[in-house]
Amino acid sequence: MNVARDIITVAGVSAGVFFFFAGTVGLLRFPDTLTRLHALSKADNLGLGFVVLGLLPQTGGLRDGLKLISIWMFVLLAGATVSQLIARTARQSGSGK
Amino acid sequence: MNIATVFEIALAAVVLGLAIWTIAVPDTYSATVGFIAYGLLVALIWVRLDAVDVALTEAAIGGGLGGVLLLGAAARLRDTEAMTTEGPSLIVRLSAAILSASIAAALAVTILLLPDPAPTLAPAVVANAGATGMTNPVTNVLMAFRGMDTMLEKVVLLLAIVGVWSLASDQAWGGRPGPRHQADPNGVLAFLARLLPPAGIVVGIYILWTGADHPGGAFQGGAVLASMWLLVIMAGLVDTPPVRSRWLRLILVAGPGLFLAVGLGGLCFGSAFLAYPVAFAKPLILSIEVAMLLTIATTLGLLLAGAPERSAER
Amino acid sequence: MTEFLTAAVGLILAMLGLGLVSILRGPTDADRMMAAQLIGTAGIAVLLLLGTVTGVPAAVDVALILALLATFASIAFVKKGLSRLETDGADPGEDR
Amino acid sequence: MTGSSGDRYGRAVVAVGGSWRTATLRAAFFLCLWLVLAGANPADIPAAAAAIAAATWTSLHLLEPSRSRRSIPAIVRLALLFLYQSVVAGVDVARRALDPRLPLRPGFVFYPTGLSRGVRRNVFTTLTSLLPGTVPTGEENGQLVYHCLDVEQPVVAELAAEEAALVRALYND
Repeated sequence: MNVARDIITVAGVSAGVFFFFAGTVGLLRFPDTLTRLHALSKADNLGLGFVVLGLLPQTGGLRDGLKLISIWMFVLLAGATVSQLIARTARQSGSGK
Repeated sequence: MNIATVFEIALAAVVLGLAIWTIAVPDTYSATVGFIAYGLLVALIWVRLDAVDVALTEAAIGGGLGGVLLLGAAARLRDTEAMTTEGPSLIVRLSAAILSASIAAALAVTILLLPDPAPTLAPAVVANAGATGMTNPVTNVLMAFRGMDTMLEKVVLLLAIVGVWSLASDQAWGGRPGPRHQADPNGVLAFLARLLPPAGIVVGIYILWTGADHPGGAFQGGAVLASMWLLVIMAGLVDTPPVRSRWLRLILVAGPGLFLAVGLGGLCFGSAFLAYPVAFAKPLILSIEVAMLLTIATTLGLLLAGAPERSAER
Repeated sequence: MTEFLTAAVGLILAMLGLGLVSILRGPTDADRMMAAQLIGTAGIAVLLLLGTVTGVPAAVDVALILALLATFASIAFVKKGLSRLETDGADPGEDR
Repeated sequence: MTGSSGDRYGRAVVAVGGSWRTATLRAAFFLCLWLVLAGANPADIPAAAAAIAAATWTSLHLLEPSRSRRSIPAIVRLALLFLYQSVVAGVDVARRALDPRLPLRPGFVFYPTGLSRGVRRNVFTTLTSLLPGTVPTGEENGQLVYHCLDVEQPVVAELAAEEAALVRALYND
């Protein structure tokens, strides 16, 4: 049982680290502001989601798990709206072309 | 070398690198962004040091409200910076560098000279936790063992808001602080400002309430509420209240006022100023904290909103 | 397990540092606005892992505050400070 | 807070009187949030009540209740769809970032939406910002402007499908 939990944790957190890695590579390689915004908002949100998924088996109970998930939800809502605001700023300043 | 040590070195390197970048970058806006990022990251260091109360405060003030205050200042400065071409002179730069370096050196020397183990009152705090019925040692220190200091800190906040208000011109006195924010009521910012604050209120009150037994408390909770209030103001959904409002002023003095009243009660009926009767210690402290939450949230929000600029009529 | 999670924290932190370098370098303000968002995701991941590694459950509360306030900081970046609001206008292209 | 209280109270009364159901639903949501944060503890009742009351009151002020019918199965399907889409989006960005040839054909795509301006359109743009390869960047001439990583993907068709799913779930009136 413990082994199964640890396998989920290792798999989830590794996937999370991979997506953070991919997001950072995107930030470094993508050519302009708006494409970099794609890298940040998509890959990092998913990375955090996988880290949360991986930590779920290590939490004390159902409530702690739900708390982690609700934090991810907050980040998703914030990321989705804030990235629109940044995108609009970038498009209006003309750097996205 | 232990893997935890590697992580600590990485954390220190990131934070130090960011700090140096913030000092070195010439543009004020960039420096402010760097400083806010720095504040958010320092919270990680405090968690690593097991000082979660401090981490909460650092995230709330250093990362959130303090940064926004600096951004406002940077935005004002940017207009003037465009006109003045020359920066500070070499002598000013050199003396600032020498001053900062000597302060850093003095701090480093002090820490290195501390005896091992460092002198601490922590065991005494833990041993007396039963006196208030609350198990968070930080709350015990703030509200009971060093209650006088905390009360005076809140009075300082009150003085700060009086100071900010006194910058108002005579015509604007009693009016609404700050500019009226214009934003599209159907835009994304307004959308977020409609969804997030109610959840933020639940989180803020939770942070206050959990402060009795776990890290948290009125200051951190108040900072969360203040940022939610400012979010709604920035989205143009509500206006700042006119400072002549009686309700507003009542809320501003509620926290320190109740603290002082309880303190005087201790002087009259108990043994000393701010001596809580043991049976009522927890409810009394909690009611002070609730009043404090309102006062801190309102004060921080108004401090960021600035001096009254417009008359109360629209 | 602790070793693995600590290594993961270190890696994410390194990614966070590299990402910050790339974002803060610019060239435009819009790039720098992403800083709070980057910390809002990677920093929270670090905090949650750290809370599990060191056994500090309250680290989750810090993550919660960070989630709310990183948003707030991002919005302040977009609005570029309270005082500039009227001149900047929130979104001139959108409604009229 | 106080200066404009007259009209705001008036609006709140209308909103609350018009839909007790919305108020109850939102209060239930905030109760769930509190329980997740603090746990179920009888000693917490005063704080929880204050938090829920304040949050519900604020929420009714800021966001007026919607009158359209919601369908629970369609909402669940929408949530699963977007969860799946956000995974695909992350994988898509990762693939492009790590590919040595950097396969990007960035550009703007205009999407004419049938949703009314305001909350509905905001919900739509927020959800679609999780879609693979698209970030909404505002509006121009009544059309939504999306920035795409690859303009050769069938972006407009995908957006239309998402809009249909959203209308089925939330705005079926």
